[in-house]
Amino acid sequence: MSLFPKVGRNQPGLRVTWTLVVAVLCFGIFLHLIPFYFMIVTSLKSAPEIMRIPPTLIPENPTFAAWQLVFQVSVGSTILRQPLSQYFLNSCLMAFGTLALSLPITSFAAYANSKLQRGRGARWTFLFFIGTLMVPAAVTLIPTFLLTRNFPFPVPTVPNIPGTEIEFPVIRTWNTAWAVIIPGVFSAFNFLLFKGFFDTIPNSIIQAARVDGGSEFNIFRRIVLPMSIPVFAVAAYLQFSGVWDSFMWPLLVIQDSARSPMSVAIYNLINVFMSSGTMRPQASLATNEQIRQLQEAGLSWNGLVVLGILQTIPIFIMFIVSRNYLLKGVKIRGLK
Amino acid sequence: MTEIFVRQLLKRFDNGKIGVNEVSFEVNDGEFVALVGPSGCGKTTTLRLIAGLEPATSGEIRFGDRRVNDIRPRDRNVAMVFQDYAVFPHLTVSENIAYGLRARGGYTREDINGRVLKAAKMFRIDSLLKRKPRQLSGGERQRVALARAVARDADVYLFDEPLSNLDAQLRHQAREDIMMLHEQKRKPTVYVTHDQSEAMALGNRIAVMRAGKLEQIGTGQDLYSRPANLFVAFFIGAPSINLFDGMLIADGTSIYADCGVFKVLLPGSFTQKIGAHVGKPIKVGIRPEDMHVPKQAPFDVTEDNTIKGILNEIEPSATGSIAYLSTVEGDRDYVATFRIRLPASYIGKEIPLGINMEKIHLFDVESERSLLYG
Amino acid sequence: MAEQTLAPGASVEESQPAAVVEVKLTRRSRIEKWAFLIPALLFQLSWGWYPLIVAFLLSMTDARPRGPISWTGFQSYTRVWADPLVGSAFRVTLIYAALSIVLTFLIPIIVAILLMEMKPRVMRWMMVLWFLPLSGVASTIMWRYVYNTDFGFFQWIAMDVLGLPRQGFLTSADQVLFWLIFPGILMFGPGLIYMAGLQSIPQSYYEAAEIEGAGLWRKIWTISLPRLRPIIVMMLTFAIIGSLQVFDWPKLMTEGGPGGASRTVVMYMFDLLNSLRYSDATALAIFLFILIMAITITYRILFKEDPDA
Amino acid sequence: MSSNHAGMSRRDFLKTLGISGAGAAMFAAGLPAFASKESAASFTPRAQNANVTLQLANYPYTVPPAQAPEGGYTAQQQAFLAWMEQNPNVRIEAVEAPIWGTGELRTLITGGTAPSFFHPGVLALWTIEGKHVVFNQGLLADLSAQFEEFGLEAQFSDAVRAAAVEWEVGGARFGLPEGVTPGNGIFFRRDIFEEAGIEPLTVDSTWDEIAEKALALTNEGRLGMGTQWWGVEWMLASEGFGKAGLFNYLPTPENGWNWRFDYTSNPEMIAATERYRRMIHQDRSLGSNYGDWDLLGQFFNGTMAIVTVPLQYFTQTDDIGPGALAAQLGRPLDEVVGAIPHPRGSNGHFSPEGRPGVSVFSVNPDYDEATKSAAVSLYQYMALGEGFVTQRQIAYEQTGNLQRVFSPYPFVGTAQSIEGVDGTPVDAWGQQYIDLVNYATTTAEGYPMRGLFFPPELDLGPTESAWGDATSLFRDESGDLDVLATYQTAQDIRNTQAEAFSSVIPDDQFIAAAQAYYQANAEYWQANFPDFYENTYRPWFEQVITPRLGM
Repeated sequence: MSLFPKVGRNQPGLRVTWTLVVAVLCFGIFLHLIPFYFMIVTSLKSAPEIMRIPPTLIPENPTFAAWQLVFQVSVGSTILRQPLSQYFLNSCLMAFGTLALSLPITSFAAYANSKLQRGRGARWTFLFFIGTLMVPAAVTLIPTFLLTRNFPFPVPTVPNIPGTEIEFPVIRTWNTAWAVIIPGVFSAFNFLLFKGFFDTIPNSIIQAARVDGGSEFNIFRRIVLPMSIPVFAVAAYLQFSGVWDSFMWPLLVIQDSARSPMSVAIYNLINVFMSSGTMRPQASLATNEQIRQLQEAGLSWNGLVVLGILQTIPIFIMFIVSRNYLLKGVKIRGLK
Repeated sequence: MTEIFVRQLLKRFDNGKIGVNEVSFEVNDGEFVALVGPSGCGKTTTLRLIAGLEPATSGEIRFGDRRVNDIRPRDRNVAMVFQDYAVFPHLTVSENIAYGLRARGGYTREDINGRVLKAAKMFRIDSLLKRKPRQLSGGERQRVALARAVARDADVYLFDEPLSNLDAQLRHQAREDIMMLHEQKRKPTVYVTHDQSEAMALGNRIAVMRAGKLEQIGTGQDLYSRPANLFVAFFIGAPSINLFDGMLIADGTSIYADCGVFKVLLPGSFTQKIGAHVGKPIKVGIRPEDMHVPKQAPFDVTEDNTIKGILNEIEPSATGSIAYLSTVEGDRDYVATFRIRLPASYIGKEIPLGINMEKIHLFDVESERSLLYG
Repeated sequence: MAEQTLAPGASVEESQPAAVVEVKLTRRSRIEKWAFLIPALLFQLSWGWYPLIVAFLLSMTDARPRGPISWTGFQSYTRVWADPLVGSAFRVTLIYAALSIVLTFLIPIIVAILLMEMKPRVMRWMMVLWFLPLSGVASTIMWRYVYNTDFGFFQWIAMDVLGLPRQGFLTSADQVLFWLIFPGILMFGPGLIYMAGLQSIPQSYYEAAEIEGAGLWRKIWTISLPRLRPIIVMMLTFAIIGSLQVFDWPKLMTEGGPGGASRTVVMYMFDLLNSLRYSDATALAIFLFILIMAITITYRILFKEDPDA
Repeated sequence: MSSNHAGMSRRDFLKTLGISGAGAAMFAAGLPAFASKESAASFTPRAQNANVTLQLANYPYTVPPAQAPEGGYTAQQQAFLAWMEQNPNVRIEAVEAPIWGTGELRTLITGGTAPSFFHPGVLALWTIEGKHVVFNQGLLADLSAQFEEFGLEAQFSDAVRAAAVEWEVGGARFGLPEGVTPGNGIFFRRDIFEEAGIEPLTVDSTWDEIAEKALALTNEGRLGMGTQWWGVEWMLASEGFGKAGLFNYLPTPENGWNWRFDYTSNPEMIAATERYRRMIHQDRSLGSNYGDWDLLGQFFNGTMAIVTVPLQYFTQTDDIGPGALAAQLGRPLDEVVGAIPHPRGSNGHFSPEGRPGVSVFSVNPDYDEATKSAAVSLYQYMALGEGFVTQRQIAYEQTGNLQRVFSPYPFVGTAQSIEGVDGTPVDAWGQQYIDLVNYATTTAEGYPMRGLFFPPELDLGPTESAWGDATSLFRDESGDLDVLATYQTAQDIRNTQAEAFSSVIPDDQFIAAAQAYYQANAEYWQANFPDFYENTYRPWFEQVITPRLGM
């Protein structure tokens, strides 16, 4: 509401520009929604219609066959060994478990860095917290994997305490939801988000509370927290979608199918389907049994798209839920 | 030659509230009109309607012959100083001043530099041209805003409470700066403030607004001595006018205002205007400066123009003193100002004060209109 | 005076921390400060920096997936340095980064600026529609289907609608990077962050600019963008870092082809890992890390922090 | 897949076989007698070890769920259940493990969390040399003791035993053969050929002929031929070329890494590549961005007349494989689907891709002997022993379809027919396919694989990336492309990369191995393809190899 004056809108120049802006925005929405539309439409097509050229923009015979198929395949088959609901619950456990630990810990640190630390100490702490954003995740993949096995030893087997036959005590998170949750507890980007927000809270408010004799924790809980709901909502949304959508990492650290998240289940399914064309000759001999099962079930792009939609829905819901906070919660003012 | 004509201006906001209600006035070429009123009275909205920052719901705004209702702000060629100055923090002082010149184009580089320097000199910020607003004090920022307004030749100048963010000392200087700007440009100017003394000091004429309505417009003297209604009477003048509830009663050809604790005889010249109101309740307004110690009064003090009260407190003022009194019966407080200093020994004593009946104000209780000037 | 703190411009300008008188932290507060910091410090140390140090140490050895490890110093670094494919992977990565920043960075900013012009109700709806998220898994499925050179949607548009010759999309060495980035253009990235930033710009700046005679473009150029600058600088930093580390997307979409035209550094790092060359892969990652550091630092020097922000 | 009726009767069948409950042991003792004609196969020891755990990641066998799925357990799952009852000490866990991604599997092994079974090829870039390197690095369990314990060697069919060298390094065994493939080759639609009046393909067809026929078969709704995204490899291999083909991989003992690459000095290689490109980009008779499964699907639909596939798909795929196609068209299999190994090259070279192969899987290297034994016991039961037989019997009982019984075929074990099944592989798959298998085993069998002659390295050497880049360009780049220059680039890159490696094999050992390797080549070519030997191999050997080896 600021670029266009409120008065004089019916002057031809402004009117044309305004129409143009609205048109551009609507066109962008149109473009953005194409993939969504395409997914929904594809999920309602029958298998032969999917490969048709030219592609049909509206399904000729809309059918929920693919949806039914996905839910059938997902019950008691060897491809998806658990019911879809089990994977869904696992995903929820991981996502909300991460949030439950990460939001307090990250926001505490950001608060301390923003309001309790001063000068050089604050600067170094800040760099310590955000420095890892520059590291490609691929570099630390293997060491981190080893650490889920025997923290703090980045080796597969734990050494003995010197002079004894007893192994060093270690923390094992591998093959539990903790292996997904723990490495994500501190989120550098959320730290920035929180710090940006806390920086905008006037120091005088904190000072006043301090004069009143509240402990720092009480100040945080009674004064800062209620003011910061929006930034918590934003951080929660970002982290939720990150954890929900990650598959590489849970794929590696969760071996028990009963503990696998939905993303892994879906990724496996897609991978089995797609890799029928991307493996070397000998590999296709080996994976054949799996593919056979899928093909017999009639799974094609329509079924995959259904899975994609299922995977998107929770992120989508989180977005809708937190949409009103999104604009209020981001107060980040650069890498200060 | 430009004048601002405002006719039947109405502004209804999206939420249905009426911000400006059928306001009409005009500002002549070279005239400085101050728009006053309590906060939320619609004065800033009126200004923004004139600037074109808000669209009018109905009515008409004309600059000279030009109807500007549907013309966007930048084409109205107005200059405006904002309450928060709206000095762009990422631009230097000189860039800020030159902003309008650059935006409008048609100026050579030398021309721009010359105008910037001239405007900056005028407001004594020529040494700060390279600085960013962050490095300036509030007063300096305000002068940057003024310089920006003066650098360009606008047809109309608008000020939106430009002094409200300054402390008292700076305000006086700033008023002079604004006057200087006006003297130089001599364009119709609308100045919004909630401070009536500021309005009095600056405006050729003052428009008083309340709840979206224009209550009265006139010179400061007009509004002070001939307020059209209770609100204007009360709003203009410090300390405020003293008000008493009373009745108009007739005794033969004489008409009295009977307020219970005192009863005054109204001058015969009023009869024509108030005759119809006899027997009805009224409010009697007496300005503090129109009450005099009997000895000093420039008129005869009699039973028919005296109010008696106990002096509670004396406060010295720049021009004399302010006395806070209350009536003996009924305990009604009132204020009087004197050009002399009253000795403190009067405190607690009952003193009579003579009322200058020529300057008394009478208001209808229902309509609040002045019976004499409404 | 109550209005003073309400004036938007003034409050932003005057809430500089330096202006606030500092109440000294009590001893208890100091303990509490550390109580606030320590959990995050520990997590960041053990799961953020520690694996990185391990990785760095690995790069100085002849580490293989199993078996004894011995120190080899910088041997891995020299081997990786001499590998011709490393150079081309860096070239692809830099082009990818540049292209993706050129193509995808500006649009969300413009969109955010324009969206803010809409009426609040309309804006909220448009915002939801513009920034509707799509899961990564889902978009992989979607785009592989759309780009299919036989029955894909785009091939149909290219050949039947636009009458173009048969297109290669992801199979054309010249086009592959563009088509990899294209979905990113449609997702509009971090527009919400810019919208949040735009929100905090006092309305009076725009009004003053309008009155001073500024048009649409000048307002964007002299107010919106300068006021967004810190956010833009930060987001650009992340965009640069992120696009230099790009891996998943091209890996899932093209496997690096055709002819290595979309093989990024991290993808080549995985090629090395798949050849069971741990230390080489890590050494390559360290090179990338150094490059990212160098670019980021140069960039931070060029775009100094703006104290007027 | 099955009806209630089938579910019921399967249960009854199991009961009669006595697999469930107390009769299992009795049955197990009796079964091997008719499962195999050779007495060695009757040796079926248990995993006697106490309390070990196996983790199966859906491969090579699917773990039967605790509750019978809708439609009942599959034949394989029923056999698995029987084994579990016989081995109560072995706990079976079904795990999710990404065993088909090289990076993921490698990470799992590094972390000590690999499942029981996985395919060594995933780690080893699918070459014999690679598998040896991987074993050398300790990523695969040494199963020598279990081979001994279970007497596996004797239970393999001749074809499998002949290929034993593929899963051993210096006498140590690391692989369990799971399937025999007659090699890679070509399926073609005889009915479409007939309709178009084109002579069917034979084992003597050359790539040039195939290209010609593919063009003739191409029309509006049909591609003459389809091949995988690595399809160029088939054509190159037929001429003795490839990323490490006979003529492209030159021994260079004086360097740190003993091999150098040569992609540029053979005009035939350029010609074969250009033919491939011509078919794709000019004739538009070849599609080359498909996976195996896409190819089979298009073949089934008749939208491709010729496809290159692993030949075991002939017997391995039920629903869209040749068997199903013939059934759908209501014609005998021999009239609908033709199958040949990859054609010989224009220089007379026989494609090593057409050589029969044995697919093996490996065992988690962290397992102790007891766990390894349990794993091998399961394998032995399922692939060679009574489980193998019952699976097929159940399948036969369920469907009455011989193709289900002999799927996949050939078998790994010695048994070539199944007791209780009325029929032979020929009945199931037709004489043509059996001839093909015979051709592969007789003619192609002896192709000297380089990996079998050289001691294993510790490193895999240069990545394949540069080669992959070149071939993906050939496939995808539809404009002008200088094939020779592209090869030159790949060659330069790979040779530069090779400079950075060193070998763990002493030079004298390497030279000895190389001499043996080229000697074996000479013998093989002389015996089977004398023209090729005289015209191509011998001159090349004398000009290129002899000086390099200092012979």
